[in-house]
Amino acid sequence: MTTEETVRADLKTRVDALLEAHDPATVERLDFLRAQFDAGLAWVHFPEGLGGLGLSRAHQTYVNELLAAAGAPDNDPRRNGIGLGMAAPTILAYGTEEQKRRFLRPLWTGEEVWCQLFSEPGAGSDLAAVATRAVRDGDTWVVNGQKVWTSSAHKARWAILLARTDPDVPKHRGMSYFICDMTDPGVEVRPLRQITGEAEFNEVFLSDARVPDAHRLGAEGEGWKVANATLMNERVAIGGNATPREASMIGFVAHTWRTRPELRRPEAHDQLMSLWVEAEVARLSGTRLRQKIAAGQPGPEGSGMKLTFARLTQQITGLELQLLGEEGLRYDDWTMTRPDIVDFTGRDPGYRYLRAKGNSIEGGTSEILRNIIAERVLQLPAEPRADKDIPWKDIPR
Amino acid sequence: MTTEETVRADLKTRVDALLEAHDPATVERLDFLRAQFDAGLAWVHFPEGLGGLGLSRAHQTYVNELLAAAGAPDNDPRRNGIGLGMAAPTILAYGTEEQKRRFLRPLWTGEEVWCQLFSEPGAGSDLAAVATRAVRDGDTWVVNGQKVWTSSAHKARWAILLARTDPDVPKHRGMSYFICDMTDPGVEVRPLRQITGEAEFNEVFLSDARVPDAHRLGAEGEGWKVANATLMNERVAIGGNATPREASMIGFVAHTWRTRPELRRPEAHDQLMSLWVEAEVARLSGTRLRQKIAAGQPGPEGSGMKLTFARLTQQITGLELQLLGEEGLRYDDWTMTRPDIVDFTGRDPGYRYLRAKGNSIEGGTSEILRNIIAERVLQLPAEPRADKDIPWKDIPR
Amino acid sequence: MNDANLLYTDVETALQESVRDLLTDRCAPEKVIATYDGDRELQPKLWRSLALDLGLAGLLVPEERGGAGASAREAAAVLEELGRFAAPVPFLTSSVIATEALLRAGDDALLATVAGGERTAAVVVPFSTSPDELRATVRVDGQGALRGRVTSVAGAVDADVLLVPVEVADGVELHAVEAGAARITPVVSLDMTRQLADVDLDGASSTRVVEDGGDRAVRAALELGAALMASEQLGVAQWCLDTTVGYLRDRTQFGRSVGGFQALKHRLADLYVMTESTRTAARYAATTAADDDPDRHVAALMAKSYCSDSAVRAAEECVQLHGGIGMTWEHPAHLYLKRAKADQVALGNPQATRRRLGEVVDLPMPTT
Amino acid sequence: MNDANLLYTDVETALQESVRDLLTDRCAPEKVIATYDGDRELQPKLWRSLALDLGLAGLLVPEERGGAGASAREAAAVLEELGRFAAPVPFLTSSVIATEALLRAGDDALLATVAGGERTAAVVVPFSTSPDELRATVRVDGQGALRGRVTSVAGAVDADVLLVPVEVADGVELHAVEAGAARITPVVSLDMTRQLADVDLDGASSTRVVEDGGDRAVRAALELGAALMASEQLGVAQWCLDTTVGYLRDRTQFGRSVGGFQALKHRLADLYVMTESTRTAARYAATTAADDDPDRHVAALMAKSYCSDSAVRAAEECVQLHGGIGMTWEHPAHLYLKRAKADQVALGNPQATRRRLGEVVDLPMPTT
Repeated sequence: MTTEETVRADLKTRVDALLEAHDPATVERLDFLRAQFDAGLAWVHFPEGLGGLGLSRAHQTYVNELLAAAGAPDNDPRRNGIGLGMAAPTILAYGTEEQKRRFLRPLWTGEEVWCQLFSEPGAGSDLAAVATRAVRDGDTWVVNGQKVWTSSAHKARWAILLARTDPDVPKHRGMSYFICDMTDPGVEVRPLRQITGEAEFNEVFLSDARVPDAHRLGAEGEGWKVANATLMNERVAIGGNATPREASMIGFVAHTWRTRPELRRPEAHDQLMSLWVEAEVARLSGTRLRQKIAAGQPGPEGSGMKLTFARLTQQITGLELQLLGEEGLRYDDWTMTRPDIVDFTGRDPGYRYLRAKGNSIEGGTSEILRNIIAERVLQLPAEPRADKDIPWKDIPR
Repeated sequence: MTTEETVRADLKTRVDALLEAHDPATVERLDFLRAQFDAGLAWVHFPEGLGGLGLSRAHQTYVNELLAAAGAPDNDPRRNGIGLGMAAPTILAYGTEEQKRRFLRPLWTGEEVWCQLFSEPGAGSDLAAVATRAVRDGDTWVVNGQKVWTSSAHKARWAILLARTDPDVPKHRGMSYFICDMTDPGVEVRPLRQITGEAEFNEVFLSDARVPDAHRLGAEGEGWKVANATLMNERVAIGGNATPREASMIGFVAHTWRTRPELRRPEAHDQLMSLWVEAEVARLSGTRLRQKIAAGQPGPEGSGMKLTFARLTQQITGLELQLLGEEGLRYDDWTMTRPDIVDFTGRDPGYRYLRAKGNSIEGGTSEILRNIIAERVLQLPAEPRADKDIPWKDIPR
Repeated sequence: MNDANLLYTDVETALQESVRDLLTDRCAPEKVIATYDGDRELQPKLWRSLALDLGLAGLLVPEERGGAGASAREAAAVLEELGRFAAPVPFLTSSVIATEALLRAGDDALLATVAGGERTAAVVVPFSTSPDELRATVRVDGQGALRGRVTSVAGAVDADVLLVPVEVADGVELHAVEAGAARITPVVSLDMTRQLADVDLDGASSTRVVEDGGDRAVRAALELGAALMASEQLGVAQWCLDTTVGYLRDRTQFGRSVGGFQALKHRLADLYVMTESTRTAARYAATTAADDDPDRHVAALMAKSYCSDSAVRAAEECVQLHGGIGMTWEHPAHLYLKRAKADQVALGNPQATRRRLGEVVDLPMPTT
Repeated sequence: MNDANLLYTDVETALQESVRDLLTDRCAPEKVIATYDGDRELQPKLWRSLALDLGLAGLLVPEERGGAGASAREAAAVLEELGRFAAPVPFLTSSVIATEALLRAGDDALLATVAGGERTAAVVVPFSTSPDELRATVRVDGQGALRGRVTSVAGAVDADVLLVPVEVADGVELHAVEAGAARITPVVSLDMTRQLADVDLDGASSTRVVEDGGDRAVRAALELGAALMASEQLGVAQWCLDTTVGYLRDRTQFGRSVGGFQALKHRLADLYVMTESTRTAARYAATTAADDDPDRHVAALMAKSYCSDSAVRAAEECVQLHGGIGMTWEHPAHLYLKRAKADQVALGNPQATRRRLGEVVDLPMPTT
């Protein structure tokens, strides 16, 4: 047998053992998930004892297939995207043994949902400008400040938190990274309503919130380094899977054009087709990017993909409203809701148009992405800046 | 009589006297022009004794009408645009009495054509970076350097020249402004061929060219101030006169569309009409700008007009080539020529397309114009720069 | 017309100032935002002040017919301010479009009540209708009552009287219907500051306002609406530019004013140039309409095309350049985005408008 | 096809390197610029090296028919390099378009001489012809000689043999004509690196290459030409991007590297993203052509549309961002501008191409 076959055989044995001991048909969902974690079959690329087996990430796909075939429950990863995608790898990389043991299991099972307390009203693109202060009081930190753009905050048990612990050193060096208890009385969550009417995100107000020093992740003053590791994991998520032609936003307009000939206008055709071509080229560029990664040539194209995706969704939804004419003047519902899961496409054309505006802001604005491409890919000089070497407290704000 | 009527009556008397003493039908052209200058009827807004009468600029139009009606020759102003538009007002503002008397009369009559030695290969948008050195040698200056983008250099008797006289002070303070004799043996003019095939401009190489200190315009070290006065006069020229609808570049495409139905394609119509609308809005914006100036509300819109003009000529000529299809693949002539007068439109569509590329570069690039609008109109902060307060010789190049 | 005055007269400037003062006072963004949650408390009082106190309801109506005797230029100046505040008032629908229809139709009695601000009127067509695509779908039944339903009508929610194009055997008549006689169902609209309504006219009794040429009157009204909406779009674009410039000048990131970053400066410079061009197009449409210049049709089509797209672009750049804050419900940017996008689609979208313009200026789209 | 390999194989990379080395050596920009002044000294030797020494003439021809047995992917890789140098050689016209016509027509004798590089061929249609708009205008007269004239033909200047679509009673035949038998008048062309010619065939004797379906063969040849010209356009765009980035990084103004000014950085970032998308479109067209994938027609249309416009944009930005120097004859930027603009118009302009694509993917333009 090849090594690969040996690994697969071993995984099969482990999965069979798990299924035998915990029949998905009868055992409680949460009990099954805990057992899966303890069997190292949660994320096999994590270390043994922490839900994994120290294998490569790709093997998890095989495990998932076996489990799905057996009717096993999954951990509903969309409900805890920040926890699984950002908090977990950061805890694994920077956490103490105690932190790993405490947090990773309930995170993975979804018993404890996580959120992220990074952005602030004054620290958007310039994340290193966070002003939320954490002041040491014995073996706890007292935290004050305001965070924004926090999804799932109202459901989260824990948050990863970036706060300023030393204002007397330059901005990048005076931050620390914490795990914050969202049930602390000093934490207040308010829904942050968007232009679509709904509140996907929250504002979080921290008023003398207390965080034990044992919940610090990484060394004091090393928060920027830890946060960057977190953000790297965010960017890895972009790219996604292969999708068929017209599976993206262009599919809605194409469907309208095909099924409603009364809305077709010759003067709109060239714009429709330009966007169709661009959407298809973008889709194929995703394929090419995945091929490059698979061939061991990872590149910086992810930033370019995101730029293109944002521009296209905006242009396409804008055209859609014009094509629809009268229907484009109507909207489905302005009622404020707090959706569990974001869906860019699930609602009506007006919603798609408005929601698409966020695509060029969230997860790195298009402007910041252009800077990144210019500086990292094209090796052009960085922006002149005056905030790098002077103490945080002396930077003009 | 109103003041205006009195002025007009007086001008009429003077013109009649000129015509009586110098019958255009019999007198030599140059003699007539010299007499016109001496009668103060050359540019009536100049002082008496220097070709003018100290009146307002608008009165010259009346004089020109009277002279044209009598069949008088004109000074063919297009042949000496730099002289009349830039050198003359600068000499008037900064010249000594002797300089004014020596240079203005033959300048106005066209006996002496002028050119401009400002731009250099390393000093394009950053004009204050001129590196051409002028070193004092008794009462003359010895000049060495290279100038570019000089129109009419091969026909010019004199040049206005910006050169560095003190490299030990910051860049804006170490330049002086001279009148350079283009027949000096140290001046070599080479045609500068453009992408259209022709050479509208020249390169000028200065090798120990000698300029008497008496030909310095303005104080030593004040060259930047004098040059800016010159450039202001260049910008005033933009705007021009009212033109009828479709008189600009869009007229060519519209004419093609109307007269050659076989080239019409529905898929090109929206782009054609978008450009038509933009061209017409730009034309009307010119009207509005002239109305503002007439109403005493001069604004910074000239920069915006130039930006729009450049973008539109480029887009329109680009569309024209596509509409023409096969014809768009042909060109009239690549032979190197040195045209007397620039004509953006006189040749074929390929020429128009290529020549239009210069519109966003010459007379201030579109990028510089955007900076100007952002900083002067919108009051946004200037670019950070490190070259303002250090000696010229220490600036990185 | 090369001699059309494209500047603002002192009278227009004074009028704008008085409108602006009133809106600054009574039309705070948070109240406008509240209209999206169904809170329409702001509107009636605000409209009464504008219509009666400032006398805007009858601005376009000659003095001898009960109005203020101003021209399309002054109405445009007012619309510019209304656009700048995304003000939720029926000036465009009642005092411009419905009023122009009544002026053309010649019903001076009804006109006088609308001009006096006592009654608010609306023309009952889908708001997306372009002047050259008007189709009357309402008919008169055997009993002399109306039959038909018109969807997505602007101004109907605020109207006391509805002006309905009615198809008859030999053309289109214009009928007046009391709002109470129709079933007016407000619609959840993309732009709630000009909320649309579906109007069901089945069984409604009506008065004939004009017998023959009702379509001509309504077309002229919609064309004037498009021509002057350009000034509203200018107001939207101007607010977006001013607000974005102010925000970026004040905001600091990376230790510098964000407004000092060159990529943003250049985009704002382009936005400024575009906004000034928008002003040209809007002023030209207003002036040629005021002068009944032969070029008014071309001017209206140009303005609808140019200003529709530029207002949307300004609003989209405004949201983008504000970053996250521009995506929030509390920040007023979304009011302008929604207004700009709805205006773009309303009264003929830009592409359809350019196609029509091609016919008018002898640059026709070829048949395929 | 989601599994089309869009990367470069090692073979393709090696091929590109050898082409690039040769062009670096023998195709200096100043020599290419000289072609605009009628100096065609460069071409014959350069083409001989590429065609014979590197064996590119028969790249697309199967080994058993006298060629190198490579696929459209390798030809695309070569074209990318030729685009990067704006190389004035007839690879596209002879080794792609004419060769594909001969492959489809089945004339193996003629094909072998072209594949071997002994003779250079050209299809006699205006270079602007899109595959779906082919019209044969040449006819056979009573004496069996050809009658007709075809203007703006690419590759004819370099050709030894001309492939002429000839209209006959029941269709289109493809005829071979010795270049010496036709009057070939070189045309002053926008892109002198692929100079066009007017071809007068009156009285020329010809050999019939294919009797029936000559139009199908030529259409397939033009489609492959468009699909692979996308890689040439990619090469153009890539040169423009690389050269501009390099220039701006090195140039200093206002005491700073010009490449550090954010407005320019952002434009270059956009250009980079666009160039990478151009690569995707070009590679996909080449791969589907190589695999004779059912999606090859869609891929060719997409590539022609996307890469045509992106190469022009890259070249225009290159000229603009170089400032004055980019406007000069001495700087090679203009070679790329002219090549990009001519390629855009050639083989079906982007708008016409998108209209055709709409028909293919069931998104038709409506009839008006």
